Amino acid sequence: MKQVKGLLRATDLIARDTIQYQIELSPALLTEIKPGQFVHVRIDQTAAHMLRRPISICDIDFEKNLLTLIFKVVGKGTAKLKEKQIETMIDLLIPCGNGYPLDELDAEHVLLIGGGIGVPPLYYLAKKLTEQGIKVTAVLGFQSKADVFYEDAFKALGDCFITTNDGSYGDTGFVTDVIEQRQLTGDYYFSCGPTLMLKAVKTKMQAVPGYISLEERMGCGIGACYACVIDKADDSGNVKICHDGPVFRANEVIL
Amino acid sequence: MKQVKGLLRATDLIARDTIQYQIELSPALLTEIKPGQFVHVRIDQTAAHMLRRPISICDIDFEKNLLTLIFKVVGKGTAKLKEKQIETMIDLLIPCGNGYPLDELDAEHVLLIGGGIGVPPLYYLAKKLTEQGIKVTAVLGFQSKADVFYEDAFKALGDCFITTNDGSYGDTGFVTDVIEQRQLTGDYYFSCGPTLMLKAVKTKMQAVPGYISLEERMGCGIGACYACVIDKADDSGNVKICHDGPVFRANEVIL
Amino acid sequence: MSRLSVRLPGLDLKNPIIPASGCFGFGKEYDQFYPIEKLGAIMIKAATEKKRLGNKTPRVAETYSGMLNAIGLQNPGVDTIIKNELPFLKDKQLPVIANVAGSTIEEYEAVAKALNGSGIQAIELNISCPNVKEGGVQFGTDPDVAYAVTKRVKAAADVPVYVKLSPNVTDITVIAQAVERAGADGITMINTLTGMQIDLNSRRPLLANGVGGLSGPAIKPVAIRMVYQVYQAVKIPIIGMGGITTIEDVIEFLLAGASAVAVGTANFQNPMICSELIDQLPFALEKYGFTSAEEVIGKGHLNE
Amino acid sequence: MSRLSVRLPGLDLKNPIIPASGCFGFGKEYDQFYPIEKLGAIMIKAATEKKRLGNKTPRVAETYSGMLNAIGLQNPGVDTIIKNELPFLKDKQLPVIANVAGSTIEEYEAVAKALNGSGIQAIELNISCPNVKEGGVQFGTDPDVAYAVTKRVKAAADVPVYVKLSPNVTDITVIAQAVERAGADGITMINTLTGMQIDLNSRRPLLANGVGGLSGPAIKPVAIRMVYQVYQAVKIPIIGMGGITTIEDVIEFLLAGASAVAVGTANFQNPMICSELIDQLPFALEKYGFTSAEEVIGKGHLNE
Ligand SMILES: Cc1cc2nc3c(=O)[nH]c(=O)nc-3n(C[C@H](O)[C@H](O)[C@H](O)COP(=O)(O)OP(=O)(O)OC[C@H]3O[C@@H](n4cnc5c(N)ncnc54)[C@H](O)[C@@H]3O)c2cc1C
Ligand SMILES: Cc1cc2nc3c(=O)[nH]c(=O)nc-3n(C[C@H](O)[C@H](O)[C@H](O)COP(=O)(O)OP(=O)(O)OC[C@H]3O[C@@H](n4cnc5c(N)ncnc54)[C@H](O)[C@@H]3O)c2cc1C
Ligand SMILES: Cc1cc2nc3c(=O)[nH]c(=O)nc-3n(C[C@H](O)[C@H](O)[C@H](O)COP(=O)(O)O)c2cc1C
Ligand SMILES: Cc1cc2nc3c(=O)[nH]c(=O)nc-3n(C[C@H](O)[C@H](O)[C@H](O)COP(=O)(O)O)c2cc1C
Ligand code: FES
Ligand code: FES
Repeated sequence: MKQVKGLLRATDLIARDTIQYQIELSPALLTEIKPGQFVHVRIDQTAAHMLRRPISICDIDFEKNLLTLIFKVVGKGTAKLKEKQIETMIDLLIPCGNGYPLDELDAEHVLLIGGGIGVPPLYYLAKKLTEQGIKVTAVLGFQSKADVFYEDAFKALGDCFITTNDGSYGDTGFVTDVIEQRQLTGDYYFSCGPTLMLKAVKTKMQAVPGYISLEERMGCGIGACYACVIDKADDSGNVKICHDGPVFRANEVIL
Repeated sequence: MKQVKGLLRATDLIARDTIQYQIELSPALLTEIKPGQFVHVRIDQTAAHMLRRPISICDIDFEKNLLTLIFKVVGKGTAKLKEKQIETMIDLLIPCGNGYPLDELDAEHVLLIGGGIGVPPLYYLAKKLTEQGIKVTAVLGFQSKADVFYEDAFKALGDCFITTNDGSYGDTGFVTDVIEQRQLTGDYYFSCGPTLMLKAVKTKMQAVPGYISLEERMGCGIGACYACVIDKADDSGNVKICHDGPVFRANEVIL
Repeated sequence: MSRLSVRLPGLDLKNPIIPASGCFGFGKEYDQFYPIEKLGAIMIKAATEKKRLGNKTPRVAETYSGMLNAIGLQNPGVDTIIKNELPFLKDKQLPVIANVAGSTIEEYEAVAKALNGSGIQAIELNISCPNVKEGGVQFGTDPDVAYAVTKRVKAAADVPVYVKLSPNVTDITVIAQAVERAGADGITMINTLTGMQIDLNSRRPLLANGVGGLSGPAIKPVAIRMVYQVYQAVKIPIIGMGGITTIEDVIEFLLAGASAVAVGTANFQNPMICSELIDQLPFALEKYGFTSAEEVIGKGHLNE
Repeated sequence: MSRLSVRLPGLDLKNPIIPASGCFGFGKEYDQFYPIEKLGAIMIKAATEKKRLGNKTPRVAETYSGMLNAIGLQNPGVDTIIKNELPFLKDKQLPVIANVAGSTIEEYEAVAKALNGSGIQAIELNISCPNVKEGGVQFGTDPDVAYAVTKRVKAAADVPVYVKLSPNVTDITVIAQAVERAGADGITMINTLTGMQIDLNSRRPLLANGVGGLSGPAIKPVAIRMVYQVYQAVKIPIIGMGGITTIEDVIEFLLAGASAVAVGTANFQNPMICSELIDQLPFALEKYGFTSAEEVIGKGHLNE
């Protein structure tokens, strides 16, 4: 883990309230990163915001040395990040957390299940999986048509089904409805999204080994402050999402 | 008094840590302004800085509808103002305070005595006085050569003597030394600068009627909070610098 | 009743937004920016029996997301206020909450009596000013003293009495319950937290008074906590304040249990703030699923 | 002695910069960013007798220039800390100040005893944690209870005992004097101010625990005021904290009377902060006209 400043090379609105950052970083740093890890972003150089914001690694472009982040403007911090102009420096702790266990994986086909701002980390994962020759099918849920992003990007890597809560685009309903109706499965599933979605996914996919990526309000982001814990399923205590996660085996923690 | 947002058209470093702002405002507003008045500037749109900063009116360009402010970077607020880029909006309360009493003035020659960041308000005053056909002589004191600004501008309007504390430019010593050595005087004097300087000027110039412009830490800037008072010389209480000043008759207040 | 109106003892407010005492003078200065009759009410600057000149300067300092002040209750004295300041507010038909201060119980009583018949709607009994050497905060930190001064002022006044509490106490509910027992009609809270800034160059406290009162967004979490606790401890209504700058802050105070709110420091940053909050309130109510301001009050509590 | 070093009971510090308890774990995580042996000392996360899992989440929230936390003293228990965490710090030769917490006087005593012979340099007796239902802050708000627990822990401990004071009191000097009488070797202050944030969507307190502790720059003026007051009220040294983010803040605390400082929340914003402050300190001393850190201590007081 390092604290670095990267140059913001591009900032684009790619869907409703959804910003894509492309940040230039050193190649040495980028090669260390695993899908599922996140960065802890400083909002600005003043004392107005004392907490960083955790944002998932969405993609890495090794040719241009660019890190892609995608975030939704939901509160004061992300609103400030939205205002940043290109060519400013972005202060990151990177890489945070553990990432998805790609090496141990014995799979031919995996199912990626993402909801809203849970979609970004699945993209770099999908890329890495397909590089390893593993087939990916993505089921991505959004609120509404205006919120959809990265459909084409996922489609370039495998099957991709979009669903919206209000039916304004793709299928209608939750990701679990799509899985049900389309009878989707895989050797593993990887899921990231709101807790309610993860719960539904976990129940639905009981038969399949899966990994989920969790969110919690964070302080340090590096395992020092005990802000971001979640109870373990085996009753032996809790683990830190920032340090022991954010990726966990679906049956490892109590949602 | 109004709260307005003006467009920052130019921001220039004109001396050490000394920034000149040129802000575009409506002509109707600009014509209301009298020399000696000030603006109360909001630092930014966040809650980080709850207090505005008082800055004197330095000049007005009625052709381009520009207001000139000159400020020195001395703390957190002015440091943030320094970072502002052109084309951003600057939030001002304008005009604040009373200004110099030009109409009542029965004079042929006045002496302007300024120290450091007390120099800016004297410039617009000098312009207005010369417009009225009154001769002006300016004595301007700075710390050091690097701090000097607006020498040529004052010279274009009348005599102008620069002095620096360290003698690196112009005369050496305080403004009162220059007045002494050069035997300067006038029908009136107008002075603005650090309190210590004003005290020395007041003593030195006892024989001449004078006006001084004062500084104090401010809250509201409009007379509502009682932050910025100064005791009256006649023992009858205190007056508010933001509302009853910042310009006072030299013998009206106790420095 | 309209969507924005709230009703408290002596105060039928068309909306729950009030400028806080000491941050709005007697209204005239802010009337340059918008017609102040738009406000729910006005809390005027503290009045003492006689004219007071306050502390030496500097009296204010900026802090992170806040400010310190040690004005020291400067005011022209209650009689002059009644004569020179109240007529303007009466013309505006703006409900007036008169902030009453003093160094002794007798002075508090005298100010309250002087205000009888003056046409104000309520008294805000300031037992929490940290910026005067005697009086002020010491009345607000001891429940027995708070009880005594409330009781006396309540007996003397011809309008409802709201007691303004100090946050500089171990348990604010004890003080709140004491003033409720003494007959207070309501509570206003919080006054400033006592703080200090030291100037690195002079190596001395920056404010001439040494300590000052901390206000602004920095203290909002403390204010919300205290309003929440006092709401559960007493039955009389609360006017909440401390760091309000946005309409979300207003809703947060109402959820915590305030029946109306006061806005102080934010007026210095943005003189239009109270007006803007009043304009934004209907939209915020809708956004957060409420049909009226009254409905929000206390809804942040688990049992409501 | 070097220009930066300061000397307190049990603590010969090469510089006065210490990470605050609970904001720096047991040091390992921050050792990724810089060699933590550079620090004056480390205040480790609170230890209780047995392992504690702490409160439900969410446990933190951001506020204007600050944050709220309600971790609830999660820690693996004092024995595990001694076994798993102290060896790393011993290898680094970094002075350790062990934060001791508990729900009963007996628990405080047991933790202090367990630490005997563990190689730590001092105990920081945490009688001021607002985030646990029992214990914590209640020990820090009553001078008699503060006296009693300090006395017991002082008798049990084999290293100097610093007592960590709560700012949530009417008069902090009373508590400071009580713990001084009980034999405390020093005082650390301030812990967090109790605060709350209410979520507008859920209409409930945002932290699962309801209230939390407010820290960060927002509280600095309160911390400076209290250090200043306590410095005048006791003779034992003070380690000051509350909102430090810049080297000017460090100097300000020393001027107010602190002999060393701790940095908490700022580590989350900038993990390098303590290291940067240590690097900046010599230049700041020079800039403000001091030749050593020791020389600054208490110089903000009128009589010094
Ligand atoms: C490991 C991880 C990865 C994430 N990846 C992404 C991503 O790729 N894209 C994206 O849009 N969002 C992501 N999030 C959520 C994102 O961190 C929050 O939306 C963001 O912090 C909100 O900040 P704010 O200042 O706008 O909101 P505010 O509500 O103003 O924030 C206040 C505080 O609450 C915290 N907070 C608020 N919502 C969340 C949340 N959902 N999760 C964690 N902390 C929260 C903030 O960090 C901040 O400390 C991720 C969260 C985690 C834990
Ligand atoms: C009527 C008036 C006119 C002024 N005109 C000018 C001008 O034309 N050019 C210029 O450079 N400066 C001028 N000043 C001084 C200027 O206001 C301060 O230098 C500035 O506020 C410092 O802000 P800061 O945030 O950089 O300093 P900080 O020390 O960080 O400010 C903290 C607080 O102290 C106040 N403060 C600090 N120094 C002063 C001061 N000298 N006077 C008043 N308040 C202060 C700030 O306003 C702020 O509230 C004027 C002051 C007054 C009262
Ligand atoms: C400059 C200033 C002057 C104040 N004067 C008074 C006063 O006279 N009487 C009083 O009860 N409170 C006074 N207060 C306290 C405010 O009314 C209010 O309780 C406090 O500032 C918290 O609200 P805020 O954070 O919105 O400012 C004053 C506050 C400030 C900043
Ligand atoms: C997340 C967090 C956890 C904390 N845990 C402890 C603790 O275990 N023991 C303790 O005495 N203080 C604890 N504190 C208080 C800090 O040590 C410090 O006293 C306080 O935060 C003020 O300093 P700051 O403003 O620099 O953070 C904690 C603070 C935070 C923010
Ligand atoms: S955020 Fe500090 S331990 Fe996870
Ligand atoms: S700054 Fe408020 S009265 Fe002058």
